[in-house]
Amino acid sequence: MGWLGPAELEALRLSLRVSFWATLVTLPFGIFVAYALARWRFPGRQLLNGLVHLPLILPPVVTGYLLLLTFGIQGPLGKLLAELGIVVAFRWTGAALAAGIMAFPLMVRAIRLSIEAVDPKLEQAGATLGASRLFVFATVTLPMILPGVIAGAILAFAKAMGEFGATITFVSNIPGQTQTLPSAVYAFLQVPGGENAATRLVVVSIIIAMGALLLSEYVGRRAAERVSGS
Amino acid sequence: MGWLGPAELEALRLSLRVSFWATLVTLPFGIFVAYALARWRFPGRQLLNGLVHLPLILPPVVTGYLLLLTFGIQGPLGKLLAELGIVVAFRWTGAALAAGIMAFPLMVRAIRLSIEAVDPKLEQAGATLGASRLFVFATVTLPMILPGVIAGAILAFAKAMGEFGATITFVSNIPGQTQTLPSAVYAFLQVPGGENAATRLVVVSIIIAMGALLLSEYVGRRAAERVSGS
Amino acid sequence: ASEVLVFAAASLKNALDKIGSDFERRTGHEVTVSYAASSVLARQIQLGAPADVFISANVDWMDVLQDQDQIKANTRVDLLGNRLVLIGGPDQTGVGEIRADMDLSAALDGGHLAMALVDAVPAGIYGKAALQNLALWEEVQSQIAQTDNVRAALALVATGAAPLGIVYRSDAQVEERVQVLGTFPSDLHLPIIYPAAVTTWGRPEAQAFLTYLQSGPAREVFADQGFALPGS
Amino acid sequence: MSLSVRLQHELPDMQLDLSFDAPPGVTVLFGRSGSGKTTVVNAVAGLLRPAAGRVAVDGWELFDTEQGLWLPPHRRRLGYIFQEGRLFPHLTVRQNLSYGRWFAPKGARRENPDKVIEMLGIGHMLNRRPAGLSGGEKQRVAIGRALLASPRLILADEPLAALDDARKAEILPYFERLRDEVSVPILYVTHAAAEVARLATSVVALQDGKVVRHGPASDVLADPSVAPAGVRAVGAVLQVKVCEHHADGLTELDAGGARLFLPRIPHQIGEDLRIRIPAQEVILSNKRPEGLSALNMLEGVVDSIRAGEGPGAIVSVKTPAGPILARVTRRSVAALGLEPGCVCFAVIKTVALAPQDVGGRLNAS
Amino acid sequence: MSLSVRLQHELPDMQLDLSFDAPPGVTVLFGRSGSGKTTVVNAVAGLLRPAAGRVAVDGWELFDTEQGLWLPPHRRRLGYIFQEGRLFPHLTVRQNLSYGRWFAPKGARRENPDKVIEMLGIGHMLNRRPAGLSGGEKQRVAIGRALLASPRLILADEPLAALDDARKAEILPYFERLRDEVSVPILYVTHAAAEVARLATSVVALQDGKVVRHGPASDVLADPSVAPAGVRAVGAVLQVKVCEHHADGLTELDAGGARLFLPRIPHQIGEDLRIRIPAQEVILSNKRPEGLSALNMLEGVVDSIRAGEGPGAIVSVKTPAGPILARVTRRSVAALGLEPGCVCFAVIKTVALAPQDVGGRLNAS
Ligand SMILES: Nc1ncnc2c1ncn2[C@@H]1O[C@H](COP(=O)(O)OP(=O)(O)OP(=O)(O)O)[C@@H](O)[C@H]1O
Ligand SMILES: Nc1ncnc2c1ncn2[C@@H]1O[C@H](COP(=O)(O)OP(=O)(O)OP(=O)(O)O)[C@@H](O)[C@H]1O
Ligand SMILES: [Mg+2]
Ligand SMILES: [Mg+2]
Repeated sequence: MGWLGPAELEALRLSLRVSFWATLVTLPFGIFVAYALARWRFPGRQLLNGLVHLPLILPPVVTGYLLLLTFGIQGPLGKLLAELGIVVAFRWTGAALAAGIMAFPLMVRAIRLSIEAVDPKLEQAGATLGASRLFVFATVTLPMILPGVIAGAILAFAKAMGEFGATITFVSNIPGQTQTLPSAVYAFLQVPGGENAATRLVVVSIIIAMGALLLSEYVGRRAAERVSGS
Repeated sequence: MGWLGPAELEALRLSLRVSFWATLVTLPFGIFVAYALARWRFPGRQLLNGLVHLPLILPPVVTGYLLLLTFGIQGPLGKLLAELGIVVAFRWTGAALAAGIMAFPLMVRAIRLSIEAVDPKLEQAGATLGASRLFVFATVTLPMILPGVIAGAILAFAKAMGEFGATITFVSNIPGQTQTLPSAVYAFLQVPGGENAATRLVVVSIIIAMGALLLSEYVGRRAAERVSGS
Repeated sequence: ASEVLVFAAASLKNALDKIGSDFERRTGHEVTVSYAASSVLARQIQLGAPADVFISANVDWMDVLQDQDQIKANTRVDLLGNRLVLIGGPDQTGVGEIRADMDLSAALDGGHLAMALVDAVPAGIYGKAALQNLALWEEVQSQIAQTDNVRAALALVATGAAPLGIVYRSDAQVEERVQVLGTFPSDLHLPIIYPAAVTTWGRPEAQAFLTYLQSGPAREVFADQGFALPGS
Repeated sequence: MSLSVRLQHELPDMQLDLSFDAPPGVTVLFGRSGSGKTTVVNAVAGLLRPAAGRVAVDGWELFDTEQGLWLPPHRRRLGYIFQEGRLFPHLTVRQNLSYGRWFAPKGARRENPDKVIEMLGIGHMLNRRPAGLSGGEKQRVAIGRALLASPRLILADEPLAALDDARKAEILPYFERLRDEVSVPILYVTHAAAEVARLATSVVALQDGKVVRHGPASDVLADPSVAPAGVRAVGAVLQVKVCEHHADGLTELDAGGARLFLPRIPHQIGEDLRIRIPAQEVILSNKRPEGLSALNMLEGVVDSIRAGEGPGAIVSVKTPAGPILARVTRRSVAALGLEPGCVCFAVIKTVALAPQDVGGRLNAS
Repeated sequence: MSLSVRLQHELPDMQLDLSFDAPPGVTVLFGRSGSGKTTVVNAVAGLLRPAAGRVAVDGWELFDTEQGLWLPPHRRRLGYIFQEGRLFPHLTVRQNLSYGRWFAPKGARRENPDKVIEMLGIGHMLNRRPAGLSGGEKQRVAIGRALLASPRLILADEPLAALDDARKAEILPYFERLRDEVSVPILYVTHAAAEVARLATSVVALQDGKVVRHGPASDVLADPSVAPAGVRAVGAVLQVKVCEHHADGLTELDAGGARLFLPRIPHQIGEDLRIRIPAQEVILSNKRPEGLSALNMLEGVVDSIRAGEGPGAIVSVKTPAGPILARVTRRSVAALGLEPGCVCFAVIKTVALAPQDVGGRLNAS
């Protein structure tokens, strides 16, 4: 990638890191929320469902602004996190938070659909054999939804790689800290003649996202074959 | 909605129209592509898969720009469509095209996951009873994936309602023509004192999207109950 | 009566909405304005958008269109100007005119300076030039938080995420949670100019609108919104 | 030949390599679990594409790898009753039943749906969905769905395994009717000796993907070494005619001049029937027995004595009614001094001739 | 009482309302398809929450709606063999088998996995996944999985229906062993008379969600009106002891002083056994028969004669071996002049005493 400048390489590295952690950290929550939505009936279920989908529906800028209000230095959750020693404002962690939240609905949907496709009769069979709910989940449900989880995770990763509006509004665009690939692309597109540089970066993101996608197809197919019996 | 001005009401109406048609027109393609990806093995399958996902990965501005290049007045496909009497550039049809393309990956994924959950053995049973592939699809596969199709369609609708970046880049922000709700929100957010108006519009979009979501949950659950036997 | 389609930088929305309806009342011509980033609108015009009038937030994109003969060069005017201001939270103290001896780092106190993208968005480009000319750039460079537009930078200061920010005066004056701490001398950066022109395919009424924009009632509205008026 | 099958296919654990030509009627595929029965049926149905082979029904080719001919499953006009039901979960029972009828060609023979529904005892659940049915109920609906598709070939993979005896006894005659009256060829997988005895025109015994024995049901059933359910299923099959229904609940049959009694059967006087006499139900005597409760006694001449590996022997006795097989101990053979040429009496309990061993006309063999 | 069940529950088509207390051993649930058998088993397993009821195993309560007690399924220590297998598709056969063992408490009795695997004949498929197994193979793995979970209660819903006769004969003794040696209570659903006869300690006959008959297997089997498979399954159950294995392949049994011969069985000399003598295999004679191939003859006194609706009658004969039931025609009853108090001879063919009618020790009844 000799044709990428150091700043661009830095943005690429940062985007990868941000997307990776955004995906990894949200994954357990994604699985939990998807499971709750798919299998439990509780008051507020529809509310939770709506909340999860909010970032999909809102213009990203609005999401970013809301993040700023709640997770910013003065925001209630921001203060709380700061007391725990976690600063997200203007850090790559904040970029990851924004990317994770924006990607969350996609992840949850993919996982939820695959949970709904698991026959509860198999989970019942696990229970009769002595496995507690948690164990049934870990040994029956989770392995069976693995293709969906992988698909959801990679989808979230791809989305995180492309996230721009919420990220720049929430944590700005500090080179080396929060300047992700899409922010760089955006900046290039603002000035006349920036198309070439923008194209280079877009090509890089496409390659990465397609690679992730291919990987997810492959891993997902392998997992599906394992499930349905090779 | 007395508290929405006529311009805002217009944006709302337009957004609904754009999202509705974007969803309706892409749905058959979405089902077809999802089926092809889920059940057929053909050369170029991964390419198609990548292509479908592109709008999810690219920053929306880039997608919008690419649309402008291909479907614009001077773009190759734009010229072709114009000869057929379909003008999309700077029309609400273009906004629908942008929204449809942005929402397409979400729709395809949801439908594809539900197709993959259908046991091919049931399709085989249909075939032995004399139903051709198409008929098996219409009478066995389609009814069984209905929850997924509904989920995918509503998700696409919600996404279309929230789409901004690609739309404004492709068809600009012309009131009554291409100014959708999110574009209006954007415009309000750009000027001093526009926050209140923006908030009103955001609340309206949230209500609509949540309503759609609830509807999809309900319809999807009804359909799922029909499938699994009430 | 006919229509005029105006492509205008988004920061002009408040003023143009008002001026547009005044114009409609007076002439019966219908004015429709599409607000977006100047770069977006310029590209759309390049690719044949049916705009009659283009009002850009910077001269670069207008130059590009002029080079490509997409605007009628003889209609081009420098419609508006603006001033760059330093803003801060309500507890900060004002400094008046900003000078080279200002201790910006101390005022930041380790926090960030919110600006629009310093290499891409006009407000950021102007701000960077001003800081460079004041020799403050090196000192605060690493503390700059850039956003994709001025309003987002304003939001960073308004929500307390950043103690200070550099925005247009027209933006700063309505946000209650911030105060203008000082104004940058306008000779520290290229002049802030909002050029306007009729597109090559612009309808005849476009010129009428452009003329109206430069008339007294219109200038009043712009001034109300905090814009500077060239030649005054 | 009504059904001609030749198949070669590689399975992970074994090599499928078989061919058989079956006469019209019911061809029973028999073999241990995992011997490849379902695989054969799937290949006939077109759900599995074998490496090489050819299948034809009444001369109509379903596929032939040499010619490159391959009819897709939906063009084969099958009624496949799957081992696991495979009902459409989103359709009601009624819709499941009528699914195949949409596709049946205009002129095709049609079963009367009401009759099938009544026979299967599913009339009260027509508006329910499969998820709410019990295991046996599901299988009954699956049978009905296949029968109502107006198939030219019925594939039945252990169709009755999930059903209770009473229901089995009700449904078996239906398969017989398909075989005898409508002459739809049937490829039938089962483990149950009674079903083999009653339905099979010919039996194909599979083992590890190969045919180990193939022949008319009466031959295979008379051979202890290959009889599907082992030696206990060996029996003779006689051709009889209904003579009279007695007031005390017995039916009298004419078997080549000899008389046989059995509990009342629903067949008309004068009707021709096949009746299976299980070898182990027959007692031999070297003098005319007296004072016995058994009503059926056939005098005959010992034809052959086949001693097996166990303690038993199969004695074949020529009687006016036809050859009768008796399974007795070798000890008794010695005690009674039985040897080919001896005159002896075959004693058959009336009640041992169960209705499930009585079938319609004997078509083949 | 080892298993105590009381259930009330509303189903769409019927009302489940039953209660029974079963002695230790195997309780067979019998009833027509759709009579509610699986529903009862599911309620015992905790997969269905009945409107009201109580279930206790060996005094240990699984649930009691009155007390508000409800153990979740995984705390019930069950081995549930489902009617439809329900193997975990993502696990290999080996992993499926060992699934339940993870959760068995330390001290629990453990089956020897190798032995179970061998008995089920699934050793060669341990590394395969369920999708690649035939119907019978799947069911065998499902049986193994349940047995290896060290359950305190085994629930078996038609576990052998998909298996061939030979495999059935191999697996049945295993359930017997669980009943006799390990004394795990078993709730067993089946349609097969042979399985009922061989395994059942007590039989619960269901109809439309109600118990229509409940009693020790030997009682229920002796009663033609409720015998699970109808009149053909009626039989007497005798307590015998193995005396000698003869060189000609016969085993001699002592039945209360009388001698019985049957084809060699694998039991030790001196072992106590239960043996079922199907009523329809017994011929009666009013004088000592001579020259017959049947080796078993028991002299006795007619105790009672029950004429049914059909042409047959069940004659109960008191013999030194115990009461013997014979199913003969009413015509024969008249011809032989049988009436209570008459001396008569019961003739039983040696080969009619099939190994599947011979079981382990008779615990209850
Ligand atoms: N989930 C359900 N929803 C509605 N009805 C049900 C459901 N499960 C079972 N039933 C009905 O309850 C009755 C009893 O069903 P159950 O499965 O207990 O029968 P069964 O005795 O096990 O039959 P089989 O021998 O055919 O398996 C049947 O009429 C069935 O249709
Ligand atoms: N999809 C598959 N993948 C791999 N192996 C398979 C597959 N289907 C069947 N087999 C194997 O092929 C062999 C034959 O299977 P088949 O289903 O034809 O047996 P079957 O005779 O029908 O047995 P059953 O009576 O138990 O149903 C078995 O050993 C089985 O394990
Ligand atoms: Mg099979
Ligand atoms: Mg059942």
